[in-house]
Amino acid sequence: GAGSGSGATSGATSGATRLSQDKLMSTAAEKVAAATSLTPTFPVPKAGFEAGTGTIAVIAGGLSAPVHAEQAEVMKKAVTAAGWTVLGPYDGKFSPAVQGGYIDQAIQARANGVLLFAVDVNTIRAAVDRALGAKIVVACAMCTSGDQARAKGVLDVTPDFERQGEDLGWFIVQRSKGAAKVAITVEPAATGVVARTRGLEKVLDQCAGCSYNEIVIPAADSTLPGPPQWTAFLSAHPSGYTDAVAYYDGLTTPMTKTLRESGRTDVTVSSYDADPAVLSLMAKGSAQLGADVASPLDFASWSAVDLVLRSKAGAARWDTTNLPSVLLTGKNIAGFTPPLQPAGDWHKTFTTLWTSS
Amino acid sequence: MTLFADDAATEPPSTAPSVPLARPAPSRTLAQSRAFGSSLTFLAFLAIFAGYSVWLGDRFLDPGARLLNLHQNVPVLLIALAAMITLVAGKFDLSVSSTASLTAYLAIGLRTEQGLPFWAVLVACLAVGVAVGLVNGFLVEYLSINAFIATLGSGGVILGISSVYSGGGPLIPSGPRAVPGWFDALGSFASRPPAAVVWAIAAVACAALVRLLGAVVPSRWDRTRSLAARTVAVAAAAALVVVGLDVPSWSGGVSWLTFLLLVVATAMWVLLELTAFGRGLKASGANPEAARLAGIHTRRHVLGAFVLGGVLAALAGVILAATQGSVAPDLAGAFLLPAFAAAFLSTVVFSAGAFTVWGTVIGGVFVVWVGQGLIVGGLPNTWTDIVNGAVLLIAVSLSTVVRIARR
Amino acid sequence: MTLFADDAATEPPSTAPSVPLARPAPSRTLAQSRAFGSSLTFLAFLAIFAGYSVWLGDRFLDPGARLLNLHQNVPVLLIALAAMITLVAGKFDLSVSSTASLTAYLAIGLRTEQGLPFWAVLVACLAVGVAVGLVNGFLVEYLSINAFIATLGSGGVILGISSVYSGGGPLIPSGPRAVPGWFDALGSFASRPPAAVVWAIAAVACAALVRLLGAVVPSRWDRTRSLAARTVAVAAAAALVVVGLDVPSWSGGVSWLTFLLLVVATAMWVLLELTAFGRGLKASGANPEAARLAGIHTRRHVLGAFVLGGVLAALAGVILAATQGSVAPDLAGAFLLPAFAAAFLSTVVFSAGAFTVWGTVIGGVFVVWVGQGLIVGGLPNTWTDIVNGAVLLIAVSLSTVVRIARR
Amino acid sequence: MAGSAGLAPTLRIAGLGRSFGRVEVLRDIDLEIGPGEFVGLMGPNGAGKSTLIKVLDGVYPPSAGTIRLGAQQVPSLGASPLVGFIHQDLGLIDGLTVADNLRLGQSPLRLVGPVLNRPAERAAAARALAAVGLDLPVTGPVGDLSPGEKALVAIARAFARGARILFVDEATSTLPPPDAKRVVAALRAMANAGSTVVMVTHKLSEILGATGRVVLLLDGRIAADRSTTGLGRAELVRMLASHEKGAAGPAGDPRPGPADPAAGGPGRTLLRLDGAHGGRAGPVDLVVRAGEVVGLTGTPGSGLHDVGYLAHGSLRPSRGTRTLAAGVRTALVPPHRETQGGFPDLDVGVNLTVSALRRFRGAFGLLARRRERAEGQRLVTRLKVRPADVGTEFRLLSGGNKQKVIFGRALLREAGVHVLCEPTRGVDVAARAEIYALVRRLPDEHTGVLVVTSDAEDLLAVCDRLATVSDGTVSDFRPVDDLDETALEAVL
Ligand SMILES: Nc1ncnc2c1ncn2[C@@H]1O[C@H](COP(=O)(O)OP(=O)(O)OP(=O)(O)O)[C@@H](O)[C@H]1O
Ligand SMILES: Nc1ncnc2c1ncn2[C@@H]1O[C@H](COP(=O)(O)OP(=O)(O)OP(=O)(O)O)[C@@H](O)[C@H]1O
Ligand SMILES: [Mg+2]
Ligand SMILES: [Mg+2]
Repeated sequence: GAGSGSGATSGATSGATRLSQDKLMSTAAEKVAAATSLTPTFPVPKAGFEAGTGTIAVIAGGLSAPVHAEQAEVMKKAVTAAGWTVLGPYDGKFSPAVQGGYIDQAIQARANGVLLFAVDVNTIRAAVDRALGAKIVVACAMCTSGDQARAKGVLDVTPDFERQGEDLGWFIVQRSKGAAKVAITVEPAATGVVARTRGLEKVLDQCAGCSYNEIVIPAADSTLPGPPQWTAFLSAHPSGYTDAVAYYDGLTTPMTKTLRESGRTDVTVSSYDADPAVLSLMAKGSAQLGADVASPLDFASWSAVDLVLRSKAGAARWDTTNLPSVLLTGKNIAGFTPPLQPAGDWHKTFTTLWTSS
Repeated sequence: MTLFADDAATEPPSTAPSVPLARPAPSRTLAQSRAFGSSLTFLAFLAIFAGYSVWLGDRFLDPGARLLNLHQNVPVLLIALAAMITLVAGKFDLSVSSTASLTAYLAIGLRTEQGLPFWAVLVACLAVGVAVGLVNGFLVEYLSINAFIATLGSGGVILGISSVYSGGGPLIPSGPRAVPGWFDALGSFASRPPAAVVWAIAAVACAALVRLLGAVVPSRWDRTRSLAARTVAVAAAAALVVVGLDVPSWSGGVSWLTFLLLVVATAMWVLLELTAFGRGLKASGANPEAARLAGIHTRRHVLGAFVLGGVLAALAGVILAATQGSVAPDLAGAFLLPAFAAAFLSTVVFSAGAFTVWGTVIGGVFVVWVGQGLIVGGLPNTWTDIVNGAVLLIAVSLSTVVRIARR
Repeated sequence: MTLFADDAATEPPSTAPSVPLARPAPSRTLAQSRAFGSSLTFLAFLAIFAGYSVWLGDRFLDPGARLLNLHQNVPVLLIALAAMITLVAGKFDLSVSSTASLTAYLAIGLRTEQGLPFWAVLVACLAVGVAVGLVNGFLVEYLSINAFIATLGSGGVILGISSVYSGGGPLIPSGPRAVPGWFDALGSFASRPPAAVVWAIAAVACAALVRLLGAVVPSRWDRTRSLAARTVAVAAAAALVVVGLDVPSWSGGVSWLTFLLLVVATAMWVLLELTAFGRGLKASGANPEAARLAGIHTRRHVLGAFVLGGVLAALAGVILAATQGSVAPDLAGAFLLPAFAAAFLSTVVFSAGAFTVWGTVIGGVFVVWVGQGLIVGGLPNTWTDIVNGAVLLIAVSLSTVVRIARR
Repeated sequence: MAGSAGLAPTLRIAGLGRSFGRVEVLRDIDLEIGPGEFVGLMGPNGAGKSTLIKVLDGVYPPSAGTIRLGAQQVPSLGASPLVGFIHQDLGLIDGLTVADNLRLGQSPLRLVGPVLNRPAERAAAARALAAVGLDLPVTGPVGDLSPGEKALVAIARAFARGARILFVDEATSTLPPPDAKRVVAALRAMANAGSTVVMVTHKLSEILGATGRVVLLLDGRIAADRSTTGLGRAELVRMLASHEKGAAGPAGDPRPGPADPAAGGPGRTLLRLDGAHGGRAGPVDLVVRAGEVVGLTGTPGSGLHDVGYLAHGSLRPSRGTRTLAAGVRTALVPPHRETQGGFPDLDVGVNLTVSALRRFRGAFGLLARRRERAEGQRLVTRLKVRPADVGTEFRLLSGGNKQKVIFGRALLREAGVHVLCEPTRGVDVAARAEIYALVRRLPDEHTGVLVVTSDAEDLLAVCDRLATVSDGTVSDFRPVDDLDETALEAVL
């Protein structure tokens, strides 16, 4: 696990070089400018192929999370558009045991592919191995499955989570003029969170005037009032912190709420996922919110479907592990219309590719 | 008392040496040791907090932060009270958290989606609580289904209704039909009743304490002397607390929600301890058959407990919506076990076996505080579960261990 | 039986008029209606499945898929059995799922991180189960803490230990110290015992059925006739099932895990129904005071139930690790409520009030199948909770409704 | 043990004492009981009889004193296979079958390994039942048995375990006379065969008829210990009464004079059952009028108590009608006090007032708890409940004291119709007289009483007219004046 205690303040670890103040600020400005561009370039597959027919099981991490429910439907729509049959969408209930169970059911039903949305395939290793062993294509949208799983054949369709953490890091450095003290919430059980945290800390390590603390908030505790770890952290540190990072937007709302209720105005919360509620607050100019990172969810879901179809048809695959993302701040939020997606009718692009050989 | 009007006449003189109501000495000691034994868990918690205060100082003894914990846990505690009232009736109600999740949706959705006036929304939410209670009570009392499985099933249905209503997604109020400002403000820790109200409550609490102490004062003291002694004692204790713990700064920290909780708990305490319904409920829980034969309508009482539990859970959901401002699926799901833990803690915090209102509230808050102290003290996060669990066990076992040792 | 050797001598003629106290027909009818009433829930489930079969055809009546459901739910069912055994003893054990989560970590971690030989890993996991059971039993029986709160607390501690052990993150086996291949294979639905074993089991089950039917055959039939009749009946029924439901294709679908579950359940059934320990346990659960006075060491029995529950939960965790191949925090946490639902279902599936082994297994599987049918049938996801809950309630209430109507 | 099958070892108890907290329940108990003795243990409610037996069983360790079995000093008798105990609540488990109950605590008969030999166990169970003259299907749950059958099953269990010394705590108090007689006769036979039997009872006839020696326990001390040979009923009563000041008057004569109903005899009809069916009773025609005490008796299984429930209203008639005069309440003393009576964990005060809470409504409809407690305390004192404290938890009371509290609860309700089922079950001689006096005083122009009992003494002592119940139907009523006990038995 990556978790250290909430008390552990990290300085520059593993020989990260610290930049001079000038260099730091110019790099930050540069990185933030690049990350906040609202028109990033999307990788687009070129070669067409005949999709044929087949069956895909769609399994979401947990349908109780709105994003998962929404993307499961998007995946279903994409699969149907390709003329394939959908099993599911299945509700993974955020439980590896349940998620693995549905993969086994897909094997039993002789599906051709399994589409996962934000599932950590490492926690369902055995079921994934069984699926791959049965020649079933496993694609995972919004996942960092790791080199080992990818080598075995798991197809990730995702922005670079570590890069997202870095982007947020540079934003915080810039915002604080190189003097940030950051409380970083982590959930060591979630690989995506771990990767984002890694990127974030990598940047903060280069900033001589910055420091940070990790607060471990297990997912199970994230819905408790406060959450308790955050409330306790605030009362243990009455002042000094300038920034906090919520590991997903589900935490942003309770965290800012607790800040407000303890009468704190000194901490700004940044986060990931571009939840509409958070964005609308940000658009209103809430002083408590820093930046948020938007990922191209719909596009990732369609791309995942595309990958499965391609694998089945034996067509060449394309690089889907580095989809773009956008850093949203108070400055560019007005120009942003969710979701983050390529310009033009990109759905059409895909459906055309699937019917041309 | 027609029956006993002629007692004096018919009673053989030897048995009527005008026995005073004072209890004989031996049972007195029994009662006292019982009172002490049953407050041991409470004392154990206080000892833990004293330890924290020495260790963490102001970082733990921060009135604002501790009252914020209380404020934030009002929905959990209301659900705990909902669970407690059915436990008093000898039944389980596992549907309380689902009911809260459902009414949380309705509280915001009926206004923003269906456009009902807000008073109608509140009425509808409480009506849902009543309906849930009626259904549960019907299943358990009239169809004789085991309460555990009945409420597990009905909880599933209720949760399902909330996900059908919401389409499985969250609900974020926006647009013209916003919830009223006071509702949003209600959820905020910063919105507080006038300090006078708080002080009035404190005064009432002190008066109650004076009265309760009546059981402790030596019975040979006359009425005036006893009253004076008690008043002085309570006033001194109150002064000590006020000055020592800097209460004026706390008193400003009682939010409307906390106030609401206190009002609800007081009402429930009155209901349970001072009304015939409460008495009948306890009897029905203790021995339903005997209660029925003693002329108590046990079914109606248990049904009443379920309805009350449903209403409290519904209230918790509404308040949850107020504190969150938006609603996500099964918002209150994670509250189920903490709520039951608080309810069961009440059987040892202030009593020796019975579920109590104040035990539930205080037990629930104490557990939160214990956890907060650990985190503030910098205990690595991975350890909190262990220490939390261990503290719970130790606090609970203390009272029984001492009881056993005394035998 | 020395006592009865001289019965004739010691018995006074006057006291042995052997006039039976009037026990007329009613009790016979009572027993019969009870047997029928207590299988009503079972029949209700069968009716639901019949409905599914008509509606969904082969998509529901797919032997492979249904047996896969069973295979996948082996850990849940083991946890349900763990919960059931303590319920028989009249106690709650809420720590079962935490224990399973812990041993899931240990099963993989002790091998890949600490490098223990795998047999030692298994021994350690079961030892953890024993230890957990001993602690729970001690808290509940020797410190007299309410089992609900005691196991809530100990469950927290156990979960905490697993998070300290794992650092709060998942554990993904890799590198040279991999778990043995057979362990990985054990979790797979594709690894199955020889078909002969399955058929042998089926034969034993039929034999048991023949024996059980003995209670139904008119008592005036002589032994041979009765035996013949029963054998023919069971053989006919078996043939019907085999042909009608295409059993040969099913029989190949019994995985090692399913087999293990059947073995464990059979052993538990023998323990509960056919050993002195089981009888003592039921007595302790039904009336601890009377059991103690009858000379049963209730404490040891209840302790034994907790230990057995702990071991079963530990086994569930190990198997969970095998099916998952890796471990995430509180892997088994979501199993707690379904497990208890299965255990409570057993009180209505095959009996009128008592917890039973086969009722737990079958109740648990049936609930899963009901849910699967809904998913297969394409019920929108938001509706599954409602229908699942409603089906549970209806199935359970049927038996009581009919019982009431019969009065 | 085949060789010594006949004789039980001698039991010697010296200086035995037991306290709960500061309450000394037993002190300085010295007893020596030889083989073949049949000892009756008597004493008022709360004297410590049950506690003595529980101490001997090892349920509570003694605070002082020694116990010797034969030559050997033992911590308690519970562990010895030679000693059997039947406690006041019989200790059977309702949910288990008769066979299982009979095998509880015995070394199991095994087939292979730990697996039990069920058929052999059933056979052994049937034999054990036959030894006490009982013929029941052993595979049915004990919960379905009548109290009489349960008592015999409990005794059969003790014998089957090979007990040579048997302690029986009020096993007969819940039994109708014919069953009680059978139980006592079975015990007598065991004593004749060389076993030792110690039986707690409040029934004088059992002491006089069956036992050879009576031990009187008072306030936890042995107040008298003598042989019953040559002891007459009057002398026994005097012996009991001489130690109980105050209760002497009524206790001296268990049959007070005939009723003295309110002037003008029975008044208006309060309750009427017309062809009512319910449970195993029916059709029942019954009238209870103001100012009278109506008695009902019957054999077990006759549906006797179901008639009581029908009259009380806790059992709704499935056919026929029940008419209650306007504004009349009913109150019930239920027949099975251990399960139907009290709220074990609530205190005596709450147990007393629970049926009469409407009387303690004060301001805003809230309970006037002070008044409630005072009233409860008054009743506790009046009924001589021990300990005389409304704050005591109900479960700590002795059996007879529980009965008094439940009786008190019915009184406090101020009902128009009192249905008293087995009102004197398990109460001592003095309390019995006290209860009779109270029942006699109940009927007036607004109040009638229905006594449903299997104890003939109750009927003779308090009833104006009585009837028997058999097969659920009520026979014709007869005035009680012209009956004595033998005539009554003829009626039954
Ligand atoms: N566990 C206990 N704690 C405190 N007091 C107790 C306990 N058990 C019994 N007592 C008290 O000891 C006294 C003797 O009770 P016991 O049951 O032995 O009476 P008894 O002679 O059997 O009376 P009865 O004829 O009514 O059955 C009673 O006053 C009872 O309240
Ligand atoms: N609910 C029942 N259904 C069928 N038989 C029963 C039931 N309850 C009791 N019995 C049988 O009736 C017989 C007598 O029971 P019991 O001694 O309680 O009768 P009773 O006291 O005369 O009647 P009651 O208490 O109903 O007025 C027993 O053999 C018992 O098995
Ligand atoms: Mg007694
Ligand atoms: Mg009866």
